[in-house]
Amino acid sequence: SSEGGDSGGSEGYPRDETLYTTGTAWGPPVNWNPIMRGQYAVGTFGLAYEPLFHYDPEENEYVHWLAESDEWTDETTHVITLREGMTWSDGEPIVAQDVVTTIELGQKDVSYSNIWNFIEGVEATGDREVTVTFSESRPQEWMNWAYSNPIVPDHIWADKDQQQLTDDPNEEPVGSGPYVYETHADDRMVWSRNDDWWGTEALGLEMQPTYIVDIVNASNEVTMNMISNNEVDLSNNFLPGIDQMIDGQAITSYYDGPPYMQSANTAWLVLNHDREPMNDVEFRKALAHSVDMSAIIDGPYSNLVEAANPTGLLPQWDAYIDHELVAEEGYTYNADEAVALLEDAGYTDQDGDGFIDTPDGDPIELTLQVPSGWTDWMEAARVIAENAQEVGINLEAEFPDHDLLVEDRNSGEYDLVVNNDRQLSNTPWTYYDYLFQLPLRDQQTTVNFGRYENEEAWDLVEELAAVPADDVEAAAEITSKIQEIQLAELPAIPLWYNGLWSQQTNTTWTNWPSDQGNPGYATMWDGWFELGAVRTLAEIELAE
Amino acid sequence: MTLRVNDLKVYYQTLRGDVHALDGVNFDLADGEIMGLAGESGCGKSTLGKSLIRLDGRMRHVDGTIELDGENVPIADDRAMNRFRYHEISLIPQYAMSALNPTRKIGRMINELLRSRGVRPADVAEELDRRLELVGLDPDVLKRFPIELSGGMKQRVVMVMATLLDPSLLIADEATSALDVSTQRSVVESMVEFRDRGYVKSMIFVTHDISLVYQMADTVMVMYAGRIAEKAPASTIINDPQHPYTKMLIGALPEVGTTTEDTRLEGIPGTPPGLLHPPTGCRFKDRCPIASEECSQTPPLVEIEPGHWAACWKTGR
Amino acid sequence: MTNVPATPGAADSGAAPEPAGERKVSEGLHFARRNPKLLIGTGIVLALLFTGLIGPLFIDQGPNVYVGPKSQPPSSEYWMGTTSFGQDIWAQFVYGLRSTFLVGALGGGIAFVVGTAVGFVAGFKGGLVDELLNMFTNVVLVLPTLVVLIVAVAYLDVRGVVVQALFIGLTSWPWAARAVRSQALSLATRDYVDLARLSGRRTWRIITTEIAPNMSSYLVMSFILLFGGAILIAAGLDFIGLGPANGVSLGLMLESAVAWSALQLGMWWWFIPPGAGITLLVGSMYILNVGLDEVFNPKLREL
Amino acid sequence: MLELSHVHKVYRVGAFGGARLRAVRDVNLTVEPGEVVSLIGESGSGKSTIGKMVLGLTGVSSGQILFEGNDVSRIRGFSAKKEYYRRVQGVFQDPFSSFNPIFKADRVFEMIRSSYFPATSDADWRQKVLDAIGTVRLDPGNVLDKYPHQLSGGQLQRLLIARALLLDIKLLVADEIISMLDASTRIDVLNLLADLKERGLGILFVTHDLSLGNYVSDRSVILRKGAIAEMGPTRAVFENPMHPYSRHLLSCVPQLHRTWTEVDEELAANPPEDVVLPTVGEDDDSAPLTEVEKGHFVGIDQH
Amino acid sequence: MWRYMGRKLGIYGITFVVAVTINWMIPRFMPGDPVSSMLNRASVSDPEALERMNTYYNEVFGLDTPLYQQYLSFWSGLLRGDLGISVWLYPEPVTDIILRHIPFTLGLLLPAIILSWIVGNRFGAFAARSKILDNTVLPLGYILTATPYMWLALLLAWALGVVGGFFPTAGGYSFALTPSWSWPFISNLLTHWFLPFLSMFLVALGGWAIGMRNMIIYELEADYSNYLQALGAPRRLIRRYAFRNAMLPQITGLAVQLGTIIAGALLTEIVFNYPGLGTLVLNSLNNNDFFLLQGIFLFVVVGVLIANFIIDIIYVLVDPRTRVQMTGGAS
Ligand SMILES: Nc1ncnc2c1ncn2[C@@H]1O[C@H](COP(=O)(O)OP(=O)(O)OP(=O)(O)O)[C@@H](O)[C@H]1O
Ligand SMILES: Nc1ncnc2c1ncn2[C@@H]1O[C@H](COP(=O)(O)OP(=O)(O)OP(=O)(O)O)[C@@H](O)[C@H]1O
Ligand SMILES: [Mg+2]
Ligand SMILES: [Mg+2]
Ligand code: NI
Repeated sequence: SSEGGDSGGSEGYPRDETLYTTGTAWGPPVNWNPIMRGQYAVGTFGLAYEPLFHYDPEENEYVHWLAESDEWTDETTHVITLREGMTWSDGEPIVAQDVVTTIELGQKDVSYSNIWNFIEGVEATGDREVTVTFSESRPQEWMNWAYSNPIVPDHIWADKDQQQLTDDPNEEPVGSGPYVYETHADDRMVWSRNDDWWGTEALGLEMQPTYIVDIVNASNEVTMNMISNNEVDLSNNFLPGIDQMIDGQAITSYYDGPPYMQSANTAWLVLNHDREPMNDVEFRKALAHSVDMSAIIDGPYSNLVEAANPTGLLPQWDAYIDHELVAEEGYTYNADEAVALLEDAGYTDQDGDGFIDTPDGDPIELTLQVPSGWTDWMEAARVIAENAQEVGINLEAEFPDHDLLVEDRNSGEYDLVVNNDRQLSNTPWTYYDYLFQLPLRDQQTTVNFGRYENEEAWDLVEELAAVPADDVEAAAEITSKIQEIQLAELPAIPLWYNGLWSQQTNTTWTNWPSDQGNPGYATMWDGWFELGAVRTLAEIELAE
Repeated sequence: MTLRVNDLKVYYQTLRGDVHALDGVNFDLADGEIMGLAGESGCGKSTLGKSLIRLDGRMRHVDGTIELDGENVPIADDRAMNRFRYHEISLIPQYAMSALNPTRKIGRMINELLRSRGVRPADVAEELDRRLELVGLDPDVLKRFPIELSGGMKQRVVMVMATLLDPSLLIADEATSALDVSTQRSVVESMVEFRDRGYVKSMIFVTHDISLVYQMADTVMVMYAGRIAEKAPASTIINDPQHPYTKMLIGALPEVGTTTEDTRLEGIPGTPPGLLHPPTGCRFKDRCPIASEECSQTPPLVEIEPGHWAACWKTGR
Repeated sequence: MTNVPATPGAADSGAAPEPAGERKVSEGLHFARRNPKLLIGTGIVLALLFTGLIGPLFIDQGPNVYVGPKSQPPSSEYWMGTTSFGQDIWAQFVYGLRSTFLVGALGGGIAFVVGTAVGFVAGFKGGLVDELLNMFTNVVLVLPTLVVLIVAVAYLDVRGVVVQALFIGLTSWPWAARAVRSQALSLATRDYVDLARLSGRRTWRIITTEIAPNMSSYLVMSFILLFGGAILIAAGLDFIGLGPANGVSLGLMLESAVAWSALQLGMWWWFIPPGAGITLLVGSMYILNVGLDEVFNPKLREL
Repeated sequence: MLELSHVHKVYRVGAFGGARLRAVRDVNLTVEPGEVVSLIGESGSGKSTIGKMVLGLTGVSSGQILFEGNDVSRIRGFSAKKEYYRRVQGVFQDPFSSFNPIFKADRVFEMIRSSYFPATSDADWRQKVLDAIGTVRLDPGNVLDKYPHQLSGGQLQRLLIARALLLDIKLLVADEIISMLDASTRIDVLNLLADLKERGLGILFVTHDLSLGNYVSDRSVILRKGAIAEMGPTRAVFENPMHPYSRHLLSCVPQLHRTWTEVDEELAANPPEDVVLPTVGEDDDSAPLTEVEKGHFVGIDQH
Repeated sequence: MWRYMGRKLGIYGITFVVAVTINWMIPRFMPGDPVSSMLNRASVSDPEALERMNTYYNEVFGLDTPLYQQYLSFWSGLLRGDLGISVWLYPEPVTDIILRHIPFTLGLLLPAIILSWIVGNRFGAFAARSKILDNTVLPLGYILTATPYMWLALLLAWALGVVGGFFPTAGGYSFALTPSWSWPFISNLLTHWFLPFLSMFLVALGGWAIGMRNMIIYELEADYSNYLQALGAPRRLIRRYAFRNAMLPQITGLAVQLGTIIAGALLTEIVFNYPGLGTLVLNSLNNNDFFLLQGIFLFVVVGVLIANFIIDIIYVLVDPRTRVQMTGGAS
């Protein structure tokens, strides 16, 4: 990889043409391969490569992006038409074959190979028209792919073999998006504006910064310092204590007051159903009642997050929440209730050590694991453990190494963990898939870490997957049924909504998204450009 | 008269009090005289040597004066003494093996020393080479590091260096004790040679080996417990000692040739008194076979015959 | 952080330890009593030790419990203020001192035992044994301790104070071994050692009863240096997140102060005490060591 | 009683033991009961090394040391060594370093007791010690229960001899036992050796001082660079030195009643007759002796 | 002389082999599986794809052969300069990543070591001059060496960076600049370099000052000093000799201290987020990139060995005593 570019130069990037961002990249940019999910440089997907659709969570609707229009000709056929006159950054036109190639890459070993479980075939039925046929109708899952995966140019990617697909760093990314690669160094990634971007005309989006310098995340204190010195415009990392710096003027976030941040995902308390007493719903309920969320939110998070809804669904998914049901069946912090629940279910202290034992009289000793070094979670875990001890559950917080935790979690060798792997998306199906997916495997690598088995719930989730992508009502009907089971069974306990950490300085760039009638997302996180964050780059304005 | 020491008292300061290492020492050293200074370990020989050139941190000049060539030597005044050091009074230390800076070439070190004492090295360079040759050293040694020389060579280098400015008084403190007999002999002979050539005017040769003293010294002074017991020409001390201590000391020396079968020599019973709280009167009285009443008074050092001094009530009457 | 260049003189070129007879002992006491370095050093170390031992008894909540208002500067109630979550920094400090002493004593102790054992055996046995041990020592000596520790500890699942101390101890002994070896080497040529052999004494008894007591002051000083070194290494490990996962230590306090932006938020009371505690403790140990050196080493007494 | 035959000792010296140093070369000598054999030579001539080999404190490179017919260098095992020391003991050069300065001087007796007489009762033992102390003509009141620094060198040296006498020894190795003593005290120690000799003890007396060697010994061995230059009855060696080296050495000894000049003149006046010295080849490391008169040998000439 | 160097090289060779072996052993004998940890982050949902990728990476990282073969191929890779491929920065070779960071670490280390050594020695020699100086400089020196590197770095960052605002507290150079040989860039580089340098310099300085002070006292008590005094040589000359002779052990001290100073550099870099090996260590730790971590380990070890060897040579050159002993010219 090379250092130094030809522009920018020693005089640097003019401050008023450059947007400095940080908090997303956790390591030097080494890779611009959009197929290598999770490894590529910040902006590779979103700034350089783009998907067919965007999804607007506020409006709960899909936005055509590279696609000009789309149509389900029947339940298993999706016809997508591309916009006219788009070109790749190397000047080649963007055509249907590009989409076909991209989808067909899924037949090799890439992160989205699973779509071929239900895709039957894909065909360029015109210069700009692609027809996808499905063996099984799963529009929710398909649309999830369609908005969250980049289209790559056929003329570059068609001939890559497996090795190249996974190993090629793709140093000169040829994309369709508003920015092109400028330069990079170990601690930064620099993009420069693509003035030929199709979207300027087609969407009327004029990207404001000429350069985007994304700084590799250092440490909290470094970032805090850069913020206070106006060295960075947008920071997308959790910064403890930032609430003391957000003043609504120089430093802003989405809200002026708590929780300051929009919600991005749910942190769950995952229980291992293969072990006693977590397999007992009464115990799970008691545990759920014992957690004093306000202590966590008030403590380690200093009100930067909000407590999660008992369903765990994000606020953006409000339409899918059965509020009546929640009011009836939901739970809140109530230590007495927890004690009562335990007692009723036969959990009492039989050996007199001050902690409850199983109804059979076996002592209960549980550990709650969170990765060592994840300081906010460590603090939260301590609070949860303390809360549990207060109601008589012998629960200790433990901080193993992250990898070890993942290994244990995947193989089911744990009592309790905290997890937030699933993000906001186009559909709560992703969450339910996460909670209920069956069948269980030896290794649960991405979903259902709790190894909870409920055929009925899983059937409902499968049903949800088949609901047409824009049919919210039909979907809500199914989610309500799922929630009934969820609240009765509590397979996992939703804790809080992790924020879409985002703090902006207004000295150079202003007009950031806020709750003051300026919706949107100010973030560089992977997966959020497609949720509308890329528009923010067009909407910000130079400060006076 | 080169050196005159008058009632010199030098004490060591210690935690438990003063060690009376020199407690009233009187003697004269004539021009051209080599005086051997002998005595048991701890009797103050080194202290005397050190006092004449530099008192170290714990030594305190209590009383007495020193005159060198008629000039008062301010031994208590470290600054004023500097004028005398090296130019007038010089020293061959006991530790000659380690007296040279190990990381400097010898020639360079000598030059630096000379320059610091206000002498242009070039002025004495020739003399230096000549004297090195005199003691049997190749002038090449100046280009070597001390570690490259043997003990005897170092000893000789130090000797040449110490006497380069032709001092009036040279103090050699156990300068040959660490050497093998053959080296010892040649070093000692060079010293005499130096005196003969006038490189040094007079010399105090501190040693515990009386037979060695006899080989080279004109006079011998025997010390006992911080005081002088006896001073006399070398042959007198060996053949006709007067002080009972000297007598017993000489009597305890086996010679090449004597064996236990011929004669049983006898040692001196007892040990010398501590100098922290030295006894009053004659300090030898506890070990002395002929001690009597009067020995509880300090005996004065008297000249019992010309050039022969002794401090004992029983002698010299 | 292994070793302070404080006593290279004593370690390598230093004079053999002086005999310490009855007079030496009383003389030592005499000098000890009027050596300000020794007195001040010992005073501070003891005060800190005392704080670490006794302090926790007066604190009823654990050090990580949220007891008070958040981000409070020092006050009469919270002597060292509180953290961002309202933990009592004084409580953390006191518990931290405890584990700091523990790491020092354990890590330094292990290093001391290994180092002196290797040093004695090498210096006393000589020959091939010496040659091999010496080589071994040199090998470990050249390896940069902290880097070795990072690699080793990084692979551990469970990190506790004891394991940490163990690793530190096992990597930081070589210079002590070298120093002890050179001392033992010079003592082993003393005649009384040969005499003990002639009296039918076994090697290990000679080492423990003839040689070791004669370098006791030296050993004490080595231990102190190892102790201080272990503390510094442990703090370094803690700081980069390789500390005990579930505990308090001064290094961890420093780590969490930095992680929670104490610097930017101006919470000086959070990051100054732990560092100051370490510096004070290790620094006074070093000063105590000079004091000891001056007491036991007559050459240094003047000046 | 003691017989050394073709004994060699090679040390590995230099940085990392690269070079070899031949400290003792092909030495043959005997010590009979009631005989004092002096080992005389300059510094580094290998005297102490021979002493140490006899005492089993250092190994023999090649050759044999027989004590009462048993090969000393083959003694293996701790208890065999211990038994050997019951018969053979040593006293060393520096009385001050022969005592462990932190213990009382009479601990040397205790060590003998705990190794060899564990069963002896306190009273018997005390009597034994008092006897030994009497033999060396010391006043028990003066020397018992004192620290080494409270005693004089002569006293200490005599204590060491007394210690050796506690055992039923046949051979005493006395390595420079008087060189650190004052002229006034060393004669007492020498006289003591003479007394012991009369009691039938064999003594290997190591010294660098020719006049002292001559004073007590029956036979003298002059060593040069590890090899024997001359060996024979003391009187013969001193009055009629044959080897050029011995002659040179004797001419350099400062004498009380003859100056060097007188000696030189005497020597010039009647020059000694030349002797034919044995010769060896370049690479031959043997050192043969030639018998020039009965019991009087000369060795090779080396420079 | 050559023997001596050969011997030293031998020791360093053994050290290197030991280091490499430790390095090789640790991941293989400690719990945890580096490959699965890597895949865990790739969040692959399809179990079959996961299986295939697992095999693939095991092959890439050479974890699929018998142990002895792994060991041999580890060595052969090493000798080709191949330290494997980073997991965190996949697919970049570890060597490349390290080489990119090394200039920053060296840029900090070398000036800090050399300057602190020179200044510290002068300072220590100065302290030994009088009792008052000794009583002030000495405790200061001890406090400085006892300071954990990262804490002093934090203090400086806080006082001179956050509060004072005189120096930047993070990074190797401003994010607005791209490296070039222009003055703005170099001055920017220097302002970023200064604080980390200063904190390392200060901590190391204390150690050298103390070492020197102790050494020089020994030297001033040495026989040759005494003798020069007796001959009336001025204090200046004696001090000069003592200083020079005291420097020699300090050179060896440099070798001994190297490990410590490197540790200090790593910690300091972490505090200042300086883009050298220290931050790389932290990152590889946080990302469980053991290949990178081990690569750094080897680099540091090799660096230390080379530095030790250089110091050995320097020492032999400047100290006549060792030189003479080695050439066998002893008396
Ligand atoms: N630095 C000192 N502090 C205290 N007492 C000392 C010191 N140096 C010497 N003494 C004492 O002063 C007395 C005289 O010592 P000095 O060194 O002059 O003896 P010496 O005759 O040279 O003996 P040696 O033959 O052993 O060299 C001794 O009793 C000794 O114990
Ligand atoms: N342990 C050892 N390792 C290496 N060389 C040694 C050792 N002991 C003695 N030597 C060397 O062996 C030679 C003979 O030494 P030894 O001690 O026997 O001499 P010595 O005649 O007793 O001398 P001195 O009169 O100085 O005591 C010397 O050159 C010495 O340096
Ligand atoms: Mg003396
Ligand atoms: Mg000897
Ligand atoms: Ni002698």
